[in-house]
Amino acid sequence: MKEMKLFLGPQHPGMHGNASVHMFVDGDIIKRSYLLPGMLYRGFEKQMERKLWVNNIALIPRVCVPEPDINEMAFASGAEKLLKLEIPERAHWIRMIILEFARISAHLMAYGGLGGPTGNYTLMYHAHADRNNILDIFEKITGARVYHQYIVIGGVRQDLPKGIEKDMHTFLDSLESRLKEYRDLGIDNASIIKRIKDTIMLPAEVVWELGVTGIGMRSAVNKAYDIRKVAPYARYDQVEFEVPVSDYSDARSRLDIKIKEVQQSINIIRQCLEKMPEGPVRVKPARGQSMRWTVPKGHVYSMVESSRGEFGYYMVSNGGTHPYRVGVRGASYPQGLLGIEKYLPGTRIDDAALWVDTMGICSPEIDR
Amino acid sequence: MKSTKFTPVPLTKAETDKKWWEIGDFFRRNSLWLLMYCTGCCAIELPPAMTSAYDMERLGMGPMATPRQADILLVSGYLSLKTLRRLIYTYEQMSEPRYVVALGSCPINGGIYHDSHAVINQLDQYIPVDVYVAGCMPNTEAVMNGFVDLMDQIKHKRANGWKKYHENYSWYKANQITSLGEVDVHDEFHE
Amino acid sequence: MANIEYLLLFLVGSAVISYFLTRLNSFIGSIFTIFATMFVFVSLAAYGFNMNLDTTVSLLPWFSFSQTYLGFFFVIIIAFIYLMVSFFHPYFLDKYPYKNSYNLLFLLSLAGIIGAFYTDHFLQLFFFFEMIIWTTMFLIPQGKSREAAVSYFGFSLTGSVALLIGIFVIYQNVGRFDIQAGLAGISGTTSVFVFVLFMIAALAKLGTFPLHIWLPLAHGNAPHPFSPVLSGALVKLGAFIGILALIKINPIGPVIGAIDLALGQYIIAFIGSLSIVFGTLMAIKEDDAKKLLAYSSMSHGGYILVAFSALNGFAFAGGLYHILAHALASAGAFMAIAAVARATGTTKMKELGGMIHKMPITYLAYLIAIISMAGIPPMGGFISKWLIFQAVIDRGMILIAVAVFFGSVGSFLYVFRPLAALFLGQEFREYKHVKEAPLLMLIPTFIIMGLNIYTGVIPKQIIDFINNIIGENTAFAPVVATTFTVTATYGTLNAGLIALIFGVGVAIAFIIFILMKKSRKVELMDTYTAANFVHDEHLLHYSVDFYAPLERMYEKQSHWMKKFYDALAHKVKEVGKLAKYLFMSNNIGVTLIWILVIIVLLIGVVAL
Amino acid sequence: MIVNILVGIGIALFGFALQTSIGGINRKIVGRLQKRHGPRWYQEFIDIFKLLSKRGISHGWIYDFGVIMALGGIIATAMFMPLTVDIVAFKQFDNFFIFVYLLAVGMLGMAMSASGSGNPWASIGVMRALTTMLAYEVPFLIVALTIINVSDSSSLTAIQAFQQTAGNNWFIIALPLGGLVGVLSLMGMLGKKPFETYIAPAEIASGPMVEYGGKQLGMLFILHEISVFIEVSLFVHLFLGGASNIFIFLIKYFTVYTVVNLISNVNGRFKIDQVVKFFYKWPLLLAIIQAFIAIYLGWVI
Repeated sequence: MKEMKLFLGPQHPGMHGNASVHMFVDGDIIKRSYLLPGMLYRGFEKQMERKLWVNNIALIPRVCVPEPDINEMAFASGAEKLLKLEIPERAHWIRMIILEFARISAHLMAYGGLGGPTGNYTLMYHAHADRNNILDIFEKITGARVYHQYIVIGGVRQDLPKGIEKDMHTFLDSLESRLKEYRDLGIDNASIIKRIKDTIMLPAEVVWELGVTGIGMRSAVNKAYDIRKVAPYARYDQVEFEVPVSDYSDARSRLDIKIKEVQQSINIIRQCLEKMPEGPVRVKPARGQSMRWTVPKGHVYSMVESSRGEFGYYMVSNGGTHPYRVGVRGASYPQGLLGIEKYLPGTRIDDAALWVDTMGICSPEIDR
Repeated sequence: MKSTKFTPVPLTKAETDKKWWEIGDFFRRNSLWLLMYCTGCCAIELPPAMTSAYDMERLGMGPMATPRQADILLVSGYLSLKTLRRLIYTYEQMSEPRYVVALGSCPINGGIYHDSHAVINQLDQYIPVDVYVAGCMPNTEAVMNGFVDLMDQIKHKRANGWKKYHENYSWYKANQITSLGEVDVHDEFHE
Repeated sequence: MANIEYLLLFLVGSAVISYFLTRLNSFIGSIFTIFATMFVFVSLAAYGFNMNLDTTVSLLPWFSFSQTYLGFFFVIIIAFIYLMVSFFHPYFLDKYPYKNSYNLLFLLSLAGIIGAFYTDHFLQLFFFFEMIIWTTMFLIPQGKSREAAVSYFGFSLTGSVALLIGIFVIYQNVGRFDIQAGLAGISGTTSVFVFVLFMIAALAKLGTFPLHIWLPLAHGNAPHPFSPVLSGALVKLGAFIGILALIKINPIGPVIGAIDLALGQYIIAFIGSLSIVFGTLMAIKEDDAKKLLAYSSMSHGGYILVAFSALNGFAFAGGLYHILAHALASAGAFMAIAAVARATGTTKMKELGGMIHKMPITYLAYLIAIISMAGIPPMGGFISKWLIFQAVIDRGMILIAVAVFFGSVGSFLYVFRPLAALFLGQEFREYKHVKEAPLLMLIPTFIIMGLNIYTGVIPKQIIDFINNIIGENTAFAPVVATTFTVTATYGTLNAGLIALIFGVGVAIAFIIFILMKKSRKVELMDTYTAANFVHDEHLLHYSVDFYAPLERMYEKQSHWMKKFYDALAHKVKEVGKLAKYLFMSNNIGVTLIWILVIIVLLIGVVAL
Repeated sequence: MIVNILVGIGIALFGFALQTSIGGINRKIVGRLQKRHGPRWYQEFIDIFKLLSKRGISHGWIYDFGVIMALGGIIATAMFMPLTVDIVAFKQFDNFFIFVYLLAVGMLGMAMSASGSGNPWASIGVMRALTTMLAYEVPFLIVALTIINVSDSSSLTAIQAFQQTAGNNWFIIALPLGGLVGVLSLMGMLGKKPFETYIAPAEIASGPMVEYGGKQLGMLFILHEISVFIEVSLFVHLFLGGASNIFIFLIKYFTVYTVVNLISNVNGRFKIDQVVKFFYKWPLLLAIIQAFIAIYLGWVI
């Protein structure tokens, strides 16, 4: 049978990020496909070995661009475990606020990203407008819009500025009131339902086989596997929230869960703002010359729940000033690199971009 | 007696072309289309610039799907060797005149990846760059400012990167080959 | 003074001569065939237009001829197609196993056609029909498949039997074999019976909906230079029988009040519309360029049926115009495909690509042919379709209009497929050596290109001739036409003006194009691949399953149809096997003996 | 004759200018819908002239010839288009079918040129464009059949005049079902959002336009503007009673285009087979019902 080869990415409007999906196509059905990674490879894990522990805080957000704070959190909490460091109570709550805002921002971006493949740009524009408000809040808190370097080993870099709670409440209220609008424009829109309902299915077998986590897993196997619940970090055990699940993983149900998680994140932030104690936000991690402090020998795997799934750092210290080895478990590695070969064959080229979009594939996380 | 008759000064072809070119520059700077090639992290600041928050369309700019249609090649962030090869390929596919805007610190001097073995440090060794926007990551305001700068450069005929590329083609090519080797396309991975 | 019987004898004689010449040297034999065909065509054209052809000489005993405008209309089109195709013979004949007899059969079938349209006697009509069928039946298997010939024979046999029974029924009622008198003489239930029988013959020959199986098989597998004849010329015999049945017999039946049309005609129109839809859908699916065009012939056969059953002057004129336009378009398209097939050895679209860079003139010929076929101005197909639309709207035949419009837009889809897959797209490295067709093959290509445009720009002469036919056969009002315009119920179409304005538009576009900066020429492989490198042009050529999403929608629905036709084909094959057992041997002499025996027998029947 | 041709060229130019400005204004309106300012109203002119001033690439003669043929066909179509009852280049020759089929020349030229570029995305885009055409044309032509049958002419000026005669309603009111089908078909024709399958940047990288840049793309933009002008005016003349003077035409034109554009911008796009299914389900049925009611029963409001 004669085949044709099509490329989705790296330079393609349907592909977010610098990766290439090679599709062998018969007519318009994809017969084989694979992801060509490596275009974002910059020797990340090697570079981390060459940097001081504290310097690494500046490097790690760059693993995943849409949601950088989880990297800081995973790295910082792992280092803290190695250092056996207790950080101030308030820092935990601030970290949760930051993480949840980051989650909302990533979800909004991914949900707005639905506008790209389906052509509903109004949805995309609105979602990005709201996301930009989050970035503004971040800028107020941390001084940077995207790479905050705010969660550091030993707490957070500085306390929340005065009056930021009001900004947060205003934003959360407006976002909550607009969630229905997002549904109407996106997953409840009659023309978009045709594209995303009962199609782009993620079967449960693929989930088990590849180790997909996050929304991909929760939507497919009806299992509330969420690091925030099963292995709570920060103070997630002290806030109430639900983990939305479903056992039917089409694109619509995955996006539906995204919207529900945005709602849950809003609730979490509100609880955080309410329960957050006053006090210091940072402790010095260890004694040492300037910043060249050492971390005790040992290894640790620290994981956090990102918007795309379980995100982990495996860190080994040989007692030196630099990490001995750091391995990153990218959340989108299974569904991105491996999954493309599994679930894309058999679907149509129309859906390829939607696949990439709704599975939450973040290419820098795959390459590192 | 001096003739009072108006005699139009005939323009040479080069002069006419220049006049047309100036007129064309007006259109070109008011309608800059971007090629979205997300080479690295800085691409994340483009959606705010394009969408409602900063609304790039005010300036007549917009994202385009393919290099043939676009005016600006937007290098958003660090460039691994594998990307650079594709970037040059894309650059050579673009219609002329073409401009290059490089975002972030990485294309300038390698930025945070200056010591990485897989990332190039200076983009303008390989293709000419018209505007650099420094920062890691540059704010959206800075990105927008970079575009306005490019418009200004076009207005003052300083955005001549594409001409430079023609003039110094052998130099650029030699640099490309030193870093990347010859691109020999014989299988699908062609590396 | 040209005489029809001289022409027939000349053809039979030159057929025999060409057999021996071809035996000596196939090129010389083919050149002789060209001249023989040209002589016949020129004599027909010189004398036929004004009905000056002598039919009184009685060289052939028992044969009587008369000339009609209707018959001449068909004969001149078909002879023209034969002439055009004969230019292809020198380059194709060597490929065929029985090349000696190729020219012989070709000329004999032309003789059969001339006889069939000039005769005024039913049994002679049948005789010439059989002559055409038998000669062409042996031409078809020279291409690829004998199965195709068997299928063709089977369906033609159905048609012939129906025709023969119809003729005998007429004879039983009227007592004469005279065509005009016979058709005028019947009435009542007999006329319904004859109508049905004649329509079966027409449908079988035209290859329309229920009896279309042979069409793609025969067209697709026939020798490349013979496919234009099959599609452009021979299926039009069905249209001739159809006109006889629909216009001349016109059985009394219940009249559908809303559209003021007899039920019989409406059913035929409905069959025609089914044929349009089915042909369109199948053509969209087809991968072989020749089979695709065959299905398009089926769809156009549907148009012709709809046109003649609308019982309306415009529709009748439109139908005749469509016969001409489709003959030219279809011949042009098939000839272009034949030229490609000669150069590359295949007509499968998935194996071809980028032929335009090697064969630009062939490409232009195909382009102009398909523009006409899709009914786009300024080509002949537009005028004929426009006339048919007028009639359909006038009658208010809504369901048929759905099919007519569907076929009209759908034709655009399927004719574009060979254009994209075969001529355009990536240039394959295995065809780098291919060259443009030789000059002798380009001559007919140019002539047909010119005529396709002529029929679409200056309709006056053709409409005038069609008006003669209308006056001769029907009571419809003639179509008003000036040099460039055609006027129908709902307005006037100015074909010349459209062509002129189109020229103006292209001129403006060209000025814009030429004023602006010159483009940089790049290779085909230097194309947007999302910044990936490619090395194999086959992987970049979109030709297989071109309309995949659309095809998938009716793949399942057409399944039961396919089964039915498979069963039918099986039955037909059984019939065919018998024929094969009797008549088909590897020795051409046996075949010839059989033909002679049949001819003698038939002459005997006529003599009685 | 020369005068007529000049009038025709004038109409084509006017149509280009009109649609380009209204397109720009609409981009502003849509910008407001999307919480932003939107471009300047003359942005589309700048875009087109910029593209014309650039130095593009060419993939061989058919790549250029197709574009010229496409633009030529569209300009020719626009030259036949009446603006009002009186402003028409070729009175009585503005036959409805000319517009439908001459538009197809433009489509064919573009399809040829796009396929000639040898890019598979372009061919897929062409395939989708043709399939979409198959979808929307049939219901639209059935409604047109009804209109021609009722108004007894296929000349656009005559159809306008018929609707403007006292006692006759606009066809969108007289044939309400047909009017609905007309709107849907118009959206298909314009390639507006639920039916915008053939550009689909995120799926097939802007489809047929994938290889174009420089003057060829500029010419395709001109082509697009003029064909939008043709399609919207066709709708205005067929369904909205045409126009007795140019201002009414402008108002109707602007309203139709804006409404369609706004509907488009809150919808996603269908897949190509969904487009075909959509049009062959309700619009076709409604069109047939409308035709039955209007032609056989004579119920025309």
